[in-house]
Amino acid sequence: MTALPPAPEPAAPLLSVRNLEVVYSDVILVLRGVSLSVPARGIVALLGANGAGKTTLLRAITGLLPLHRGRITKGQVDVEGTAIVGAPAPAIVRHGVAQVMEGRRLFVELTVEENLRVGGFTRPATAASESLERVYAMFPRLAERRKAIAGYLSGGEQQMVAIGRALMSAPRLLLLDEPSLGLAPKIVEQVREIIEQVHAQGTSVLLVEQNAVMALAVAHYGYVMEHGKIVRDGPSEELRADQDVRDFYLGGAVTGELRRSFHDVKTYRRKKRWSA
Amino acid sequence: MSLVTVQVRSLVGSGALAVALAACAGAGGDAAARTPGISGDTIYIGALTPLSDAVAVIGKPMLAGLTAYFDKVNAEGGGVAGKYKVKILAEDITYANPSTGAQKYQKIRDQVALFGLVVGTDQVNGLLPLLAEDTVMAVPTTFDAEWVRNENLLPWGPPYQLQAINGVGHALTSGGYAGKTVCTLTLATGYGQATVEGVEYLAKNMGFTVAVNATFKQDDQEFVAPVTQLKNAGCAVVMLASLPGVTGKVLGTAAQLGYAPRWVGTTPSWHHALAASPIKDYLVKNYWMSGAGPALGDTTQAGVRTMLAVQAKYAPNQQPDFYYYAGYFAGFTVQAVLEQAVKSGTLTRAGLKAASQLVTTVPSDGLFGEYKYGAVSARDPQRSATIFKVNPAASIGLEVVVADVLIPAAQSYAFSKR
Amino acid sequence: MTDFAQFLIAGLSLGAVYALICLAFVVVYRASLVINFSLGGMVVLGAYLAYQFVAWRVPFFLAVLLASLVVALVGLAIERLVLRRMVGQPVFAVILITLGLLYVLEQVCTTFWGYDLRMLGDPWGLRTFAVAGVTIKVVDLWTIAASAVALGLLFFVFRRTTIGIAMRAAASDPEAALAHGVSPRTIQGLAWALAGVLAVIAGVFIGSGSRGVDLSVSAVALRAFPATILGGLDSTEGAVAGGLIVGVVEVMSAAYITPNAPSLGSNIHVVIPYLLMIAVMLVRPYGLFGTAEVRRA
Amino acid sequence: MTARWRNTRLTTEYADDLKLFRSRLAQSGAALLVLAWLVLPLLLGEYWSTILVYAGIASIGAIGLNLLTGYTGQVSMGHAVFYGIGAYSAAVFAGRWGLPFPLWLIAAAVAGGVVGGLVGPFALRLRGSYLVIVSLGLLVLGTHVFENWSSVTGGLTGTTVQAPVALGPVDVGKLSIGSARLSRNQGWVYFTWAMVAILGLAARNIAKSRPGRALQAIRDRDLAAEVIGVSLVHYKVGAFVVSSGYAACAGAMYASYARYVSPLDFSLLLSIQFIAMIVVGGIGTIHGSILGAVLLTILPRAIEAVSGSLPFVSANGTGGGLTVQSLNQALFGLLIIGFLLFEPLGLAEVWRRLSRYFKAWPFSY
Amino acid sequence: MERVSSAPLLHVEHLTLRFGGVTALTDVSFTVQPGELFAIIGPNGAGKTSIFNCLNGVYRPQEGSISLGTTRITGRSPVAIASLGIARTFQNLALFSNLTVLDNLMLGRHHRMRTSLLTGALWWGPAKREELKERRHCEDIIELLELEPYRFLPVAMLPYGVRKRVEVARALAMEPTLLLLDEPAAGMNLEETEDMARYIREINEELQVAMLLVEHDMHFVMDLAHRVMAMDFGRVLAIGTPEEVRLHPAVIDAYLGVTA
Repeated sequence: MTALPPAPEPAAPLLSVRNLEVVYSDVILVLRGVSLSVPARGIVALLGANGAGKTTLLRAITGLLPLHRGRITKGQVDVEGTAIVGAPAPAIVRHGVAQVMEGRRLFVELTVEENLRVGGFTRPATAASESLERVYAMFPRLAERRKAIAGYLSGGEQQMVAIGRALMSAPRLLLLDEPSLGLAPKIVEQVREIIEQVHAQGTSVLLVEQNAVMALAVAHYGYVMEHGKIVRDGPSEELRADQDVRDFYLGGAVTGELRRSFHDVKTYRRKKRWSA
Repeated sequence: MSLVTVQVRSLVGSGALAVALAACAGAGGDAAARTPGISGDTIYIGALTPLSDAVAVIGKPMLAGLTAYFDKVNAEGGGVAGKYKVKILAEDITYANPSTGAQKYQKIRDQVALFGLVVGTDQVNGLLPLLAEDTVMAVPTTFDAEWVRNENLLPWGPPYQLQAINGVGHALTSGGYAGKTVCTLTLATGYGQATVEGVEYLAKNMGFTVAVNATFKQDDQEFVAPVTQLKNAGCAVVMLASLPGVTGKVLGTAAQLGYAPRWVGTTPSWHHALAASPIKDYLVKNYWMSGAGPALGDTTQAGVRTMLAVQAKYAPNQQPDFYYYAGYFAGFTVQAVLEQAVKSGTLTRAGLKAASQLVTTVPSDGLFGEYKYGAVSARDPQRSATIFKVNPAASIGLEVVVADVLIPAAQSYAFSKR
Repeated sequence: MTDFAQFLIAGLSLGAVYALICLAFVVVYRASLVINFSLGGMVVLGAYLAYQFVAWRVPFFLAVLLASLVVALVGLAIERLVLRRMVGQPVFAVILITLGLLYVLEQVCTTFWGYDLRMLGDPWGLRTFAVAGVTIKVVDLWTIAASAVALGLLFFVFRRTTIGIAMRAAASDPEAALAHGVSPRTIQGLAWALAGVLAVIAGVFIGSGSRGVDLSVSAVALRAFPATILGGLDSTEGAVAGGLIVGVVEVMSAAYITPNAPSLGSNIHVVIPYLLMIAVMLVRPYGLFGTAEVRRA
Repeated sequence: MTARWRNTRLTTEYADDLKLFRSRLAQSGAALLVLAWLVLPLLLGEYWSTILVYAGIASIGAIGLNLLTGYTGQVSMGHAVFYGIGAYSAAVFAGRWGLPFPLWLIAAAVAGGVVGGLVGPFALRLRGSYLVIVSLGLLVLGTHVFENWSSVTGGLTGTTVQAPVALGPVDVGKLSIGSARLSRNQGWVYFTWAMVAILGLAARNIAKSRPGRALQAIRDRDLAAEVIGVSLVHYKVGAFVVSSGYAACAGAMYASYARYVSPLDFSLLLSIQFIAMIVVGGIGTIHGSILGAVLLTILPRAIEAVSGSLPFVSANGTGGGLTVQSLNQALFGLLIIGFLLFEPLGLAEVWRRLSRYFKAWPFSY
Repeated sequence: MERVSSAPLLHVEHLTLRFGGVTALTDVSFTVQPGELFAIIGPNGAGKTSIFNCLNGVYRPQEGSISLGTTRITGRSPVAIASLGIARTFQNLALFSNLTVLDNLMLGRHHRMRTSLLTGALWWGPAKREELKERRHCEDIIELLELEPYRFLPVAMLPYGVRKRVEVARALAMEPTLLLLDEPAAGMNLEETEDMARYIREINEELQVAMLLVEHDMHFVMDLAHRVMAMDFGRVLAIGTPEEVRLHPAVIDAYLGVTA
């Protein structure tokens, strides 16, 4: 489709998705042959509008599809060379893949520490408590509020709990679904820093975002998904320069060039029998 | 695969049967010429009784008793009136859903001459309009006084009212409880209510007042409150109308609270499993059952020996408990009516009804007292009762204390519509 | 006064049985937001199994343990075969499924054990002792102790152990829990197994002494409903409080209202717990200890 | 995908979309049903006529419950109470006050509706599982009243009911065709199923017009419904009134047919049966309610009919083991489970698939 | 583009809303002129949706008043407010998903219809006539928002973008004087967002429906709105033209971070 060749991977990538097809309720085809890979120690962004299939792809990777009556009909998902298609979600977590779901999805009635402990559910007790200390070291704010009920935290703190909870399983690959959604632009900046920090500690990241500006700023490589297909991919700088990506996702925000105003979208005159 | 075909075929078969029956019914009024339920030398009688719910404890042995009775008649006497073999067409009904009784009645109505067994007060009440409309006779195997004077019913045995009067009356007159306080503890159903009526009648007749009329629900678990109420009221004689599952709970509580009045139970309050329960010693001391029949378990009686022999031969798997006897007893009444009809030469439904008014007394091998049928207005049930006490060694866990008790109040009790 | 104490103990003992049943309701409700109508079937199945093991000359406590094990497995199987497929279905549909299961379980019991009354052969039988003129049944003490232990254990499990916290997490957001490796299936299976164990214990107390086991044992679950709602469907503390309150209220109404106000009709003690429940519902729609569901757009 | 749902027929006016029987298939189906109504009572014997009467009465109750549960999303286990209120109302209005036929039936339905309207507000604040249990409380309370208000209900022993369905010279119990007299059961089949048709049509009309949409809106999203101007109080209570009215009407017909009722008739079992009927038939459809009621009324009887050829099953339990009734009870449970697991939209969905198949016939794809 | 009018359509004064111990709105005041497109921006939890919920009567504010024209609507029920002419869409969509698009729109007409449970049951006559009349009205809206292919489809079967449009259509069917739009462009791609912008402008300009718009897409807001109100922690940070708000220091500090 695109002229851009996929970036060559010297070693086996950490995550490799090949030609993935997913249907819901046995009828609705949502992913139509998606291929994508995340290299070890990389940050990869996946862009796309709502309904493009981004969340479905994450569900397919993490084994959450059956919960939504979805099914992988074709394709491969490998993590470090091990096929994980069809594996139950807990096995995939044990295999080193953790996810921060869209909307954070904290256990709102539970305390911060209880939330974190659930994140370490798949690990032996000693390993889990080590992870807990590491998360507290990374987010001192959470250590202060360990007894607080998660539902009462601020948006930024909640995002910390969500990411910290995912890190409790000591993942090699962290999947982040719309971490900036609903956060003030200011907090989005903090989230970006957290992602870099996670990466610096050796965890690869697959970042799913509608906020293309932020995503392409932090990621090394990016994919663009539309209607269940990857329509563009390439290093972040290349995507930022791509005219289509600019038109559809960046809207000129990156370069500050002139963009068409929503106000000037053409109004089609249609015959009307408007009676109100 | 073969299973499926069998099912389908029999479904088709039953459909064909339904159509055939419909065709007969549709053929017009001449069906009356043929008596339903009698074909050649076979008379079919119906039984409507719970066989698979909580009350199946009562229904199944009753059916077994009735079946065994006629198995014996068919085999040993050549059948009713020496000629007709009797076959029983049993339908399972749900005690808790009275409309099943009416449905099943419609199902076999045209295949039976009469109903030899109908269990459940509500079920029988539900059938009354249908029986009257179709001129069908039925033998109810519960004991409600209201039915004594119903022209379509042939109850047998003492009604609950009389069981209560005789049981409590016996305790007060010759049981050593003269002048003592009397109370009732009954299940909140029509059956419980009938029992209370009996005790209240006795009270009026003998000039005392019933101190407490307590009730409970079938699914109650805790009986400290009603038992304490009885205890505090100083009740020394308590009429108990319950079902087997509850009897243990009530009397167990009483035993634990150290309350030991004279409990007088109705027939359905007893189950032989109680004779092996932790309260058996308490029961031996404090429980009497007031029921029909002079000599249950008394093998010196010829009738009892016959009955046990019949049971051993025709219903070997059936524990001969009180309900089995009840079903067996119903057989006497059914046989008497059929034989009378044969004798009159009117083996039709109208004939059976007429025959039921000609039968005066029913021979019972001396097993239970005389029930006067005859004209509806003059019908009179067996008014006496037999008092039993618990004996874990006896076959049904009961032995006779005194047979054929007849308290004056039981003699004078009038049977009229409530 | 002695009478009052006598009633109180009876009420607490009855309440303790209710509490065990409420706990079983709550455990399943928290794991899957379902009122388990089939619980009555598990209670009666447990009681029959305990009877059966005793009849096979297994020592009583071992028999109860074995029965618990079997019913726990039955619970697990129900979850595996039926409830698991209902994830994401409307609450109403899942409730009905459990209702269907009730019918199946009850008929399984009647097929094996018929309808005759069975005596459980428990060790405490009718034994009692007296304290200050009040008769205390040994079985009451056992019942109260058993529900206290059950509550204590559950409280500990839910607050302190990782699996318990995971159970609460799965109740809060099953998908998020699954995303962290907590399989709601494991949790629900566990909850159903736990409910099975609680049901067996309740069933054994209901059928012990001179009471005997028959199909009517299953009705106790129905009687415990108001207690469950009173306490709040998702609260373990509420289950015990609701159970005890309803137990005491039931016995007290039988003791004081029925004899003194015959015009209210016989057996008002069956109705009063429900009236109490409805009254509480009007003030606190999620029970005394339950969590309110936030009404959101 | 979309073609599956698209309206394939050509319509020229909006009014065409509102017609009762839109396709040729639907029209011939309706004609067949009328024919069956006319002929079946003449072909079936007394027993199956009785079953048809019960099925018809159950259908009316199930339609009522579906309006409340299927359309409005309010699960109620108290339906038996309203059915009972209808039954006792028939006993009082017809039996004691001597009201003539249509009046006692209407009065009974109104009585049920009024009580439903009183109970409805309790349901306003409660949702999901909590409502289920509170409605169970209604059942317990109702049963208590039935058992204890002896002067009206006859108490525990029940009461006989004299409520003949007779209007002028026409008595449903004594119909005749020419010189041939019909049996009471046959007459009742005609009457019951005419009632099912009338009340089913009325329910369908409600469902497809403004109030019906409002009920479904409340079911799907009560808050959004309120925000666009659908009054929750009005319609939730209204749904209770209509649903209870249907139940009471069914109960009154039952009492009139059975001629004797007692509190045992209106137990939890009945409520559960109604719920099972709409689940099996199809939540949120009127014809599904009827299909479910008919299936669940006939199925146990059909199983009895074939029980002779089933292994391990004895007809009357004399041999011990599994009895037909046990099998029926278990099947009743399994049917609920099976439909919810494998066909949650019920028989109505099966029906829809079949009719689509026949619409395309002989070009089935 | 600013509108000058002496009589505001919507008048919100000193609104304060508390849940238990949490204060969701503190002293919020603003006005919306007839025909104006007024936007509210702010991070999640700033109180934007709470304002909507107060406006249509789902929440009852502890203090303050809301007037529509000259009618005070604080404390009135959602149903009463709907019939006064305030319609809304929801952030996460609140369509009746088992009903068809047409039925959803017909529900928008609910408060203008009269058929009751009783007359509905009888059907032939007034109920049927009303049904046909309102159906015609809905068809106009279906045409305006280009929903013709979906008319008889259950909403649950529709793609997300279409559902967003159906929700606007349903709100429009209510013939509102004030339309509350909660994140109409959320989750849509540029093309769909442009479509939505077009519809919003058409509704606003041609039908003269005043609008209150909550949206995160700053471009969308800044391009379309006549005036903007920025909020944080339940308080008003600034009200003014898009340009004024964008450059307001408090807004930059709390929300935008850097100039957008």
